[in-house]
Amino acid sequence: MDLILVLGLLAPPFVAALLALVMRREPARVAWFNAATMPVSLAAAAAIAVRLARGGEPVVVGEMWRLDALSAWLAVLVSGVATLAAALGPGLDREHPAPSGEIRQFRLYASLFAFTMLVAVATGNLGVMWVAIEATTVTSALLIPLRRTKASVDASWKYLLIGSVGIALAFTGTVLAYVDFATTGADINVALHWTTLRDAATALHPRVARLAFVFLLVGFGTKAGLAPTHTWLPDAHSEAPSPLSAMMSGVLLSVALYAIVRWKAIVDVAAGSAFTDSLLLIVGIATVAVGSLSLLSQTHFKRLLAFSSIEHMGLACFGLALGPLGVFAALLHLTGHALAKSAAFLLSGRVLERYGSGTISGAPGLLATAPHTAVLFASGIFALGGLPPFGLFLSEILIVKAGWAAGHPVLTSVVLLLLLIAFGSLLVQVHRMLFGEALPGIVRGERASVPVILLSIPMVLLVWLGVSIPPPLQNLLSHAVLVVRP
Amino acid sequence: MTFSLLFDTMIAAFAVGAVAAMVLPLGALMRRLALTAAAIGSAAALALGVNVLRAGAIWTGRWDNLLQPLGGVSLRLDSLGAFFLVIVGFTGVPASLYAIGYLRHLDGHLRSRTTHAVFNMFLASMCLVPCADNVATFLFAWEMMALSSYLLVVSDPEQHDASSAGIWYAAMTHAGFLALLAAFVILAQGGSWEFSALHRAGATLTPAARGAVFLLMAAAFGSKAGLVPLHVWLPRAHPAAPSHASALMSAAMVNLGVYGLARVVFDLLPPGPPWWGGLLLAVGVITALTGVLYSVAETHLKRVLAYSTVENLGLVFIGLGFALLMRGYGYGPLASMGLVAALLHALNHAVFKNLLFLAAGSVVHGTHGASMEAFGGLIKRMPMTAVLSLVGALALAGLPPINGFPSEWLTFQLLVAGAQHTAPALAIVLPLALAGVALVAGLAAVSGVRLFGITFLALPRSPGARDAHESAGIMIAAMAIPAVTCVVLGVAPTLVIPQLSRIASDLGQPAGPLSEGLALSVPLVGSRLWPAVITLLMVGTGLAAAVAVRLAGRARSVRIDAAWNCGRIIQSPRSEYTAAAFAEPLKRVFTGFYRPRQEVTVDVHPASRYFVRAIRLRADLTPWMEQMLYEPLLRATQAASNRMRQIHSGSIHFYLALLPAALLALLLIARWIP
Amino acid sequence: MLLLALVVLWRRHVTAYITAFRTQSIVLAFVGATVAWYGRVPELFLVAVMVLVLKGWIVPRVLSGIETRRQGARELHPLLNTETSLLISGALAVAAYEVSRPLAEVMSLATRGGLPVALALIFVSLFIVVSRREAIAQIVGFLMLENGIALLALLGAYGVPLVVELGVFMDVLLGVLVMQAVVYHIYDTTAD
Amino acid sequence: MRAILFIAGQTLLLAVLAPAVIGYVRFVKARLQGRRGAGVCQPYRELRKTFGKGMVIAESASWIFRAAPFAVIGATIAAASLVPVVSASQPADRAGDLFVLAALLMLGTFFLALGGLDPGTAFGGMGSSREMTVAALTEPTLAIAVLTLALTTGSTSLGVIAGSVLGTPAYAVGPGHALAFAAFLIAMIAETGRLPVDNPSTHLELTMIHEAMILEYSGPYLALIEWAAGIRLTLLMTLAANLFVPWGMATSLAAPAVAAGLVAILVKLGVLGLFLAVLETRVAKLRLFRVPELLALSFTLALLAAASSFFTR
Repeated sequence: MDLILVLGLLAPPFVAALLALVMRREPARVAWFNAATMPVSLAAAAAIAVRLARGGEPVVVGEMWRLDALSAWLAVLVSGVATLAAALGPGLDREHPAPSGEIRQFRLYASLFAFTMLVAVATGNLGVMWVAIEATTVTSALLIPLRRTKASVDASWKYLLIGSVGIALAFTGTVLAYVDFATTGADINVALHWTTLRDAATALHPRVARLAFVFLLVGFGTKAGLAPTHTWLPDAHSEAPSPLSAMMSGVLLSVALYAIVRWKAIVDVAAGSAFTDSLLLIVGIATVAVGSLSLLSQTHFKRLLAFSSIEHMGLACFGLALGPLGVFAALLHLTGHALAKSAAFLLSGRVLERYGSGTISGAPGLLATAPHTAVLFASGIFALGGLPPFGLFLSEILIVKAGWAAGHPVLTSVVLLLLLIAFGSLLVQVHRMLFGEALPGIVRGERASVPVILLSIPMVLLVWLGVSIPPPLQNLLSHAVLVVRP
Repeated sequence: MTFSLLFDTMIAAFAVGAVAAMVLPLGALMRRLALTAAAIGSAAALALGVNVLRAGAIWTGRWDNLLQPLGGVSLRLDSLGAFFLVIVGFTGVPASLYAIGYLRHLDGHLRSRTTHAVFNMFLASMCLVPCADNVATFLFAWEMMALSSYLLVVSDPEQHDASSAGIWYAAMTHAGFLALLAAFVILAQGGSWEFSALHRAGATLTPAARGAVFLLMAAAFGSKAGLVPLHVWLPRAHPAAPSHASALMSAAMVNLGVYGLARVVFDLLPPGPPWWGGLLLAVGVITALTGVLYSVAETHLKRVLAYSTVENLGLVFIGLGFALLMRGYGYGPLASMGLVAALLHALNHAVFKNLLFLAAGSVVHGTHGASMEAFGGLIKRMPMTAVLSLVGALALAGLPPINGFPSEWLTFQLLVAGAQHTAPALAIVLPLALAGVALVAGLAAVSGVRLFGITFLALPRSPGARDAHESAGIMIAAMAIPAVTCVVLGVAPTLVIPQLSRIASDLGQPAGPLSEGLALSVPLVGSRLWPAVITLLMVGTGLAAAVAVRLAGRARSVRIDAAWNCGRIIQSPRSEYTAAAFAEPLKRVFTGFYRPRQEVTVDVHPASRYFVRAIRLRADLTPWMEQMLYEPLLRATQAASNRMRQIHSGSIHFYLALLPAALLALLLIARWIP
Repeated sequence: MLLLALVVLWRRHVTAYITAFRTQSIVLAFVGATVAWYGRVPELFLVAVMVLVLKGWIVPRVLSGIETRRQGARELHPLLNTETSLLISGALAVAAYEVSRPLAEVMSLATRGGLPVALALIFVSLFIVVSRREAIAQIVGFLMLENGIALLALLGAYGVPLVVELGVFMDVLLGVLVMQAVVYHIYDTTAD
Repeated sequence: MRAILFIAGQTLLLAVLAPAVIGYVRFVKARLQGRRGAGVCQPYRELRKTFGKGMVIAESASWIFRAAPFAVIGATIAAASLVPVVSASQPADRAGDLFVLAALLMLGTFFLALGGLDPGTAFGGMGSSREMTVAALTEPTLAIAVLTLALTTGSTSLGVIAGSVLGTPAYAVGPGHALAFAAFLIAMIAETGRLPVDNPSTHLELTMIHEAMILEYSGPYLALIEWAAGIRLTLLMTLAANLFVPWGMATSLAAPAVAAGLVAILVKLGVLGLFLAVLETRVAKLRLFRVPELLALSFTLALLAAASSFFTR
């Protein structure tokens, strides 16, 4: 049973990638196949999640695969966003057909990208998790310069180099922890299994564990877009084709954060949670500051969204350091962020199509030209700004509450201030796009086509999340919290 | 239980309205259904509030399956909440009915969907705010209210300044929300977020923390109620919204700020030090003066009304602040008097401001103009609107026999009684407040004359005004509801006094009787107001005089002829007094406040500079509050943001260098952490 | 191996970079072999061979491929002059020793003396990546970083589990190939 | 029933007395200026004449223009009914106090101003604007004066004030009382548009306030307005007299006392009228924008009064 579930989770993107390799002739078919099969892996993830939400045993297949509540939750997010991206990626839209080369490349790398992320989530082996996350860099970097512009190539190079070096540091951390574990003289071959490590964590040496965690935090933090090593993110996310940006911003960052959380759980046991928490607090605040302060002066709307991702990652990181309630809030926050941000990026792709310009000043009067897109985009921005009835409203309140409860009133007040700045900046920027006179020659009017309907799904889910969290999700998250903070 | 039934009806009606607006085909049917639903919902809210008030009961309800992580939705309607629910419901009914006629021009537009749906959402959230019984519910309803009203503000693309107004509004209201959140978090001290629990938690709070909570709450609710200097969004946002929405924002929403603060300081928090009241009182006086001074000088019709809202909320807060002050010094009866005065004025203001904004909507609708300078002579084209506006203008001027007067009178009595019955140290400050209120009353009268006279009397000053048209019947009918109420409450304010006294005693301020029969009476200063008698006397004399003139005048000739205009043959509207001209003397008197800026450009004939072709005068007021308080903040943020932008230079080497830098830095930090 | 890294800092010539990296990888393979011999860890031989093949032969060829593709002077222009770079790397080495102290304390293996060297290598190659302007030099730096980590693993715990090791190799290979591709893109886009 | 009759009588008295007071002031003024001047009863004749005359109504005027005079007279009479004229025991206290009276006067001004705006002539607007400005700026003075009285006598009801001052004459000589009296007089002058605030006998357009406002009125309407203005003056003078120096007022509704009170009020009005006349012959009209300074002065006086009455409390 478990095997089927894991297969169902991992196979669709992998097969799609293979098809894209072999069926070079008709990429459109591949696209259809990809879009049609991704829901399967979503369904598998959902099945796993439901089972774990009911308090069931983790899904384990051999030494390699192990999904507990935390992984299941993230698997759902990853497969869900991947499904959305696959459905809206190039090759399906008859109105704006894309060159077949692009379609092939996109389907190949995007599927691989999704696959590697799912592997990183589904594996129980921290070494393999590292390998998979490193692989996400490789697979996504090639897709960024889908249309070869100087900017996109540079962005991809930055992403590749910084990402790889950073992730290498993470590997250093992994090795350090592993070395430390080896010194305890346990069975080395299962050493990097999360469960083993966690059980043996009490035997680890605190100082080494601390050392390792610093490396891990910087390393995976680079991928998670935490300050100050977030620098590759704005370029990469803004230059990438929108479906890819949606996946990167929506879930890749969460996957990297997930890696940090995994290790945190171990180091907490070894070196006490006070240490990890304070590091996360520092990094989180810095990240929120960088993200929210940058928003106002951005000139491209995709960069705007990218910096908002940074801000939200920082917020989640902040929440992770605030005890069980904070962790719950952070996970909820990441859920909402995945929905809102992926939708926003996909919508920004539509805006780009309509206006042919990525600048905010170049896309005024959106309400007049493309009402549906405009309304959805605005809802996405407001969701990201933390307004009800969207889910991020609840999670932000929870984070603030947790911050005070955890005894950090000053830091929390700083976060509140930064949240205000972020909201104001987003507001000003989105107003620049929604209102004003549309430039002459821009197509006016828009009908409620399939993409619009697809894109309104995440919004509906966000509202659902914000008004009444479905009990299964609540249980799942509570179990996930137990994984992080037993 | 009938309460629950009413509540469910209310929510259901709003939901139906919103859904109808979203799904029904565009057109008249959708408009009628959606807005009728809104009216029904408001009526239900009104009924619920009235029943709770009359029965003196408390209605509670829970929805545990909503907002679970924050402790579910819990509802509780006591007398205070019911009173404000009544205000919302009572202003909601006319606004909804009015909108049926007012928004006809939206039929077929896509945005009519959002406009009608959001309007229902707005009403629903406003009805939920006074019912909320825990922080989660309150914050959710509060922010929904903010969001929906913001959407209404920006809903009209023809309004060119709607966008900036929306930004001001949303940014400030979000700031208020965050302050609110912080205050609640401090108050809860990590405990439960039920109001009952907060009530208990408040007792264990340190005085400093209490002060912090109070200040945060005062800032948050005060900004919603338009307290100076947090009022700057109000005169921008209220006029930008479509009139049926501004009527609700100015009449209902701002009062929910009053509700919030009253709930906190009289219910959740334990009695605080007197400086709380002192602060509110001072701010209230300043607010009232600022508001009335701007409303006298402003020429944009709806902005005049918005500033008058600021003024009246200032008066309400004078009552609240006075009550707090007196409670702080232990003068129980005075405190309850203050509370009653505040609530009464809140109600009165809600009613007449509702009327005035709807009337302003008709004027704007009928003339397609927004500035009072472009109106004039409308009384002949829009007779009904004119009559109703006259009632509103009298109320706004705080004159008998309309409802603006009794609450103002009570406020006067309040301050006199306070000055008389308290220790000199405290009493010495009250005369200043009294003088302030008196000046406010006087200037309000000027504002009332100006509002009605310049808009409706004399000759039309623009083509739009020349062929203005009267509004549809349903709009007139809708406006008639608050208009009649204005008169009723003006003649018999005592109808509501007992309820208000009970609210005061429910809030721990048992009140002495403030009414005898149909007369307000303040035993503390042995003064009474019996509006019915005075009205009777006035009307009687007036009618008698009219009859006398009629009888005596049968033989007399009445000639209709051109007005004497200092020898000019034809009378042209150009020689009329305009809104700006009317305010000129006051502008001169209060130059220090207005800081007027003028530039005169004289366009002379090329041949000789003695032949003047045209003289242009541009005059406006310096918005010094914005310049002093807000622009520095905005500049600072912008600067920080630009700095950030420079940091992200794009140099890969710098980016890479950050990696080892971060690593070493964290390693260092890691050493310090125990 | 640290010396080889320093060599890279000192030399200016691309081919020198590549040879330095090649020799470094060979030395790494050799170290791996010795550790395998003394530590009685058979699968390390396999790893050593893979290192030899992959990093000692394939990757350098890819690099020279990039090199030949790249127009312009053979000279490389570091951001900092040689002296400062050497000094900084010295400082980094010291930092590495300082950092690795807790590690050395808890270690019981005979090879623990090498750990600081490994960390130093990591830091220095990090510095190379930062301080070199040309893409190829940065790649070399990155690869040396990988070497350093591998060394750390070797000396610290006689290598990480095989499956992880394989994954790492795959990533390195893919990474280099992708880097190559992107660098070609860069050359293309900058050419026109 | 008796109370109602009494109030009616008092009000009627004020109303009937009003033209005489105007005439008296004019007469004294004329004498002081060395003219013979018209008799005290001249205003009655004028009123009758204007009442009989035909009307010219501006074609641009609306029903407001026609309604305003009746509103004005209604409000003024209502205000007059609150004033204790001959007796300190004032049944009308049950209906309203000094604030109500001020509000009613303001109501009259309100409609007068509307009537001035209605025809749409330049002067009407000018007059309305200025009249309203002055009225608005007078309010604080009145309020503080009322407060002072309330502080000393413990109530804002006119009868009570008069009564308690009557009861304890010490109040009347207190510094607060005197200052308040001065302030009240200035406010009264401003409210009734006498010199130096406004010149009731000017018809030079640019200096007019009140006259400019009613420029368009003629015939019965004009008569009503003039009459209302007279009542306004009289009632304010009566107020000044009876609140600050209530001696001679009756304390009951008994006939002899009332008669005495009647005599007393006539005397007091005579004195006040004399003062007014003297003042108007001595001072020249202020520039409009100097008027606020005068009002500021009166306001300061009132504040001082209030403050000092705290310490004498």
